Amino acid sequence: MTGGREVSRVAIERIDAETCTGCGSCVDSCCMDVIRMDDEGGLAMIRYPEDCILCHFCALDCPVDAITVTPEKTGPLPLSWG
Amino acid sequence: MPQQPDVRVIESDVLVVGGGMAGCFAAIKAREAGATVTLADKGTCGKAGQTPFAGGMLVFNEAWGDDLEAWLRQIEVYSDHLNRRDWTELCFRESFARFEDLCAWGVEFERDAAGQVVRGGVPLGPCKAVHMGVVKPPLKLRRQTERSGARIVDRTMVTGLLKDDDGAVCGAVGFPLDDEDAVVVFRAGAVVLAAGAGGLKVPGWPIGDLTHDGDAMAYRAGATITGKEFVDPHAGRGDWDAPSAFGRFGKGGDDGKPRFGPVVDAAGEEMPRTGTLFLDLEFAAHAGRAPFTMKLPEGDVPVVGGAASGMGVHKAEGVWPAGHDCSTQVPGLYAAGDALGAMQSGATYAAIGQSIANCAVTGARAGAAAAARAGEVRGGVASGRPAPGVPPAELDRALAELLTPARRRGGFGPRWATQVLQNTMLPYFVMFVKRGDRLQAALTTVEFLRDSVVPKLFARDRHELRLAHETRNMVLNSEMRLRASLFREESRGCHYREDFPRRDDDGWLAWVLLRERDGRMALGTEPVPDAWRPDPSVPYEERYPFRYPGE
Amino acid sequence: MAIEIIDAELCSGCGACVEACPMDVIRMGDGGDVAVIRYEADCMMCELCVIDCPEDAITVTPFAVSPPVRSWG
Amino acid sequence: MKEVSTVTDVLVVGGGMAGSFAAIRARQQGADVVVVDKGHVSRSGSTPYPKNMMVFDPGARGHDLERWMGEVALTGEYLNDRAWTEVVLRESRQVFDQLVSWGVGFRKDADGRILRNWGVSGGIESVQLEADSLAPTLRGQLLRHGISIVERVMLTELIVADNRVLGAVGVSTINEVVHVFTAKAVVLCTGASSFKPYGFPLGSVTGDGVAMAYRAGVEITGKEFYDTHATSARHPADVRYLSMERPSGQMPPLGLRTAEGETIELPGPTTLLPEFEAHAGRAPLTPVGPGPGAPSPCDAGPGPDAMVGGAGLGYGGVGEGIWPADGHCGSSLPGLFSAGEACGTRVVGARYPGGGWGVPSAGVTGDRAGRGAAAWAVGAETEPIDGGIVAALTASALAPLRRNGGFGPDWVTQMLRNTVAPYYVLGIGKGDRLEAVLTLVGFMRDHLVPRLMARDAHELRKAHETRNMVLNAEMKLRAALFRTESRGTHYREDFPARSDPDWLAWVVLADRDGHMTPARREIPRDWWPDLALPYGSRYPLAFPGEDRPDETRQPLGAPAQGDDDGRQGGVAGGD
Repeated sequence: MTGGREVSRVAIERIDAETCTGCGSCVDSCCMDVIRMDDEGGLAMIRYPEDCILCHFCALDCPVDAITVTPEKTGPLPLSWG
Repeated sequence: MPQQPDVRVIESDVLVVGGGMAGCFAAIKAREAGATVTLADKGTCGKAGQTPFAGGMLVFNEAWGDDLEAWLRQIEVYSDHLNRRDWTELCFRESFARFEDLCAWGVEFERDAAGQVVRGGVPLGPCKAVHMGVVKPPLKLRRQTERSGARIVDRTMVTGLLKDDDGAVCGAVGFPLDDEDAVVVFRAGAVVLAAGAGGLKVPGWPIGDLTHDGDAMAYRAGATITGKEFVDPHAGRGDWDAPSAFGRFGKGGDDGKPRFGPVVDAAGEEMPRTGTLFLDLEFAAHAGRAPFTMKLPEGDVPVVGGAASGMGVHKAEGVWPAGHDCSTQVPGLYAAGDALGAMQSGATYAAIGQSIANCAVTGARAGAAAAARAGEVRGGVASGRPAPGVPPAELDRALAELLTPARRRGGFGPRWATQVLQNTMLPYFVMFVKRGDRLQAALTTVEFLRDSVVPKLFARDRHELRLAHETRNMVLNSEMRLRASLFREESRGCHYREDFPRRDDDGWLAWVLLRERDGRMALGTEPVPDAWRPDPSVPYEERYPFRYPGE
Repeated sequence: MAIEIIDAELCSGCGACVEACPMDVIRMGDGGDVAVIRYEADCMMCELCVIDCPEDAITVTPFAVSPPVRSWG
Repeated sequence: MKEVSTVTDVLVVGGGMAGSFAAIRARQQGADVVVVDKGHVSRSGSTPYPKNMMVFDPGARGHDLERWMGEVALTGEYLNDRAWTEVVLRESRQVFDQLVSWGVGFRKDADGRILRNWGVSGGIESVQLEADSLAPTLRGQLLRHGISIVERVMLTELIVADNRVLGAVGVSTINEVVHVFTAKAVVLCTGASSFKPYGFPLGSVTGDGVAMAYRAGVEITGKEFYDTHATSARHPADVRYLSMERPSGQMPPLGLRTAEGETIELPGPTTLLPEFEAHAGRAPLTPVGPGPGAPSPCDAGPGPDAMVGGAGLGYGGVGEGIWPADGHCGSSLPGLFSAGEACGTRVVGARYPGGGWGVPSAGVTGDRAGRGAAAWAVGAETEPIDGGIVAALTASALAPLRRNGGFGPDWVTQMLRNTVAPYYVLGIGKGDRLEAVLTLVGFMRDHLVPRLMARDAHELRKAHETRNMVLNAEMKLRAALFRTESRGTHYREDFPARSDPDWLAWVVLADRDGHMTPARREIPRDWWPDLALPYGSRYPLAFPGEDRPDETRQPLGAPAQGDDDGRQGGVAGGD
């Protein structure tokens, strides 16, 4: 389990807070509920990066090109339990 | 990849495989006995294996007031009466001499202001360890090995043993990592396997280079293996991607030592810390009490299991000794350290520092015995006479085995095969909380890997060739673990079967022995001698202080 | 992740890290003057390279990831 | 805990192609309709991804029904339900016309003619969808037809009483709210199943509807067949180059080069040939074509990436799912309908023929299920639901959230994925390995699933998905064990050939006294192949050790008939 990291290194990598207008289209775009609106700033944030399935719809739908998705995705390390 | 490799021959009385504590002791003591010695390590001698990470050494010394019977009792009780008393005692008795050796070679031990060696231990009994710190001691060992006149061959992986027409070991084959064309034929009158234990390359636990290479080579050469049903349940940090309780290097305390705190379950209930290693977290996880958290001064740290997956209990798995000289059932073959299954500890790890002390003791014994053996076969050590000849067919077989993955143009990548093996073996419900049907299921997969994947492993370069051989050895070791676990139809120490959830002294005060017979893995038992068995009139709870679920 | 960087500016090419790595992750670069991360996937995060590097040129993080599970590979 | 209650005539679960058609048709019949989706309609499921659509058009295109039927029977290895195949063929043009009228974009050449592909099996022709036109258009149509859409709600269980569906219970995926739907009819349009492969954009498709139906006692079919999608070794998680036209317009490979340098033609998009080659030790496999030197979009360096397997991990394709009891996609449970990839029409049989069957099948079954559900709802009363039943279903829906400790859904999913992903489990099966994996999946079902925990609503969704995936894994394993032959994309090393006529039968799975029990459904005798024909003629695709395919057949990708306007070589990806 890789949760709890502030910046994702793979798959959905970054939503540029400078560029994001807070329109919420990426939240709608994501069938995996990876992106949520930030309660305070009203901007989109990557909340559950481990669930990104690389469909790229968030980046495609973003009107201001604020989202970076890389083609790389890695798995969690095998753990005994979790 | 040329079809005919550049064959380099290295000849000596004794070949030592592995350059950690056991291997260096073996090399130095063999040299002291007059033998010519070659030490091969797939990494760099002094920097590879587990020795750089082992800081404590259990030293018994009657002059310090140590009570042998009390020390033995601790090991017996906390080994669930499955240690070999002869070896435990022998290693206690010789530990002080090895400690003195290390002092003489410049290894520094922690001392108090008065210059007295500081000793510590876990409060299970009287056994105590001295502290030599980490990382630096093996470099002193390397220096002493060099000084002894042994030839060190670094970055060279040994893949298989060579046997003469009489079935005695007469050398080994290997290859250097840094030369894409070369192979090495080691000719020797005796071989000491000091290649350590092994794991399944779980990232973050620094035994990724240990893959039971020694056990695997010995098994393939016909030796008997023991202790494979006992597992190492080390936990690790869950806030790092990779579990590692070895947070010593900058990530632990300021003093460089690992820090531990109490561990609580999901409901906040504190977990017991039973002995040095027990399956408490696994039992609780199985019962649905995960996640676990370690309370540390700097904050809560999530705790996960299986950090050292694939590893057994130190000094309780490996090649079953034929005698106290660390000889094996195969003439000319010796084993030492974690590769020697002398059962100095038993079904759990019974005292901190036992491992490194026993590496020193068994390394020294194996080195001396191997030198003597080499002397016999070569008519006197360092006689200058050629080593016994390697039968050409044997050499061809061993080199073909070595080169098979490099000669294939395709097949399965070793990293994928390793990942699949990890996936099969790592879940707690396979090798930690065991049950017959699940063990059998995992064994079916491991047999498939053995039969259909391992023969098709391929390597694009010498680095991958090493990985391919390591994968092959890990698959073999996994088969051993699963078969031994299925065979032992009871629970004992760090072997727990849901379907046989208690110790069974009538049936299982015995060691499980594995060896190859007609191409198959055959299992048998060696009973614990009557004199060493616990008194059956003592209640179960007193014989066995560690509780299984439901007890 | 795991072994991340060998800083080519700082690396003196001494080869200590190549010796130190039990996993053969690090090799000398083709020019022979700096060490390079050759087999990143095999890093086990033991940090022995970091300890042995006289120039503090190596960064290892306690994070590693595994490749996605594949059907074969 | 907040509870939201909704009453409607027809509840459509899933807002993709099938769900949209079902909802709109039911609405047009006068029913009140609610569509519920665990994601966002137009962005969840597999509807965003198809690029081809089979359209049978005997009038304008001169297509020949018997020939097309013959092609499907041959690639589907006689395991297609010919009645459903014919229905989908005949009604595909209406679906196409409907999509055109709604404004869905189809690719055209410079002269304005719609581009067409040919499936690899010869004469079957398809049109090409514009990227990302279908799903958003469907969403617009749902809204235009006055249909209520409830999003970010995952249904967990059907409400069943007196052998009738009365609605469904679900949970919000974003906050702790329980949703109770009372409906006269429920149409499950929840798509196929997968084990959340990394990157293959099917992570939201976890067989939820099929799982709910199974738990309600309904029969499931088609689970033994394997999805063979492969991906790039360099970026295994990014399978756009095989599954989507975006971003580069790349077509999938036509062939493979083995490690030994041999080139193998792929006789279709879904064959086990890559698995067979890997199993024989001839991987890495490199994709070849469609044109010489065609780069992979993932490939920045020289030469194409190697191809690795398991991209669509656990995915089931067109025609597996809930056994349809009638021509309106009803089920053995009154009031329950299914459509699209949740509906087990077996329209293409044991192997996917390529050429875009997903879209027309979903349209046709959605249309029929919508009509059937509306007709059922008109004749039915809204039944009051026993509060005790709802309370029990609600409690079990929320159980992972209430648990103080246990197993995280990500970890259980990982265990499941690790266990079933290797090619030698579901791809190249063998009795002992299937049994072994079934033992482990049984442990997950009995020990891990009951201890799944969720820290928030997001994880609650995942916990339920994991539960459904574990059930799907058990279905796939049991069906694969039961079918003791090889056929299409079901291969058993221990039964390596087709077995006619023993296995001219479908496998159905149903819960019998708490145990998943497989059974056979015989294929009507007049749908059988001519058993007097030699085996190789009946089955042109050879399994390992069998003779080479019949060389007289059409070469790859060539049209059997029709003109050449806008012809695109190659085969469809995942659609």
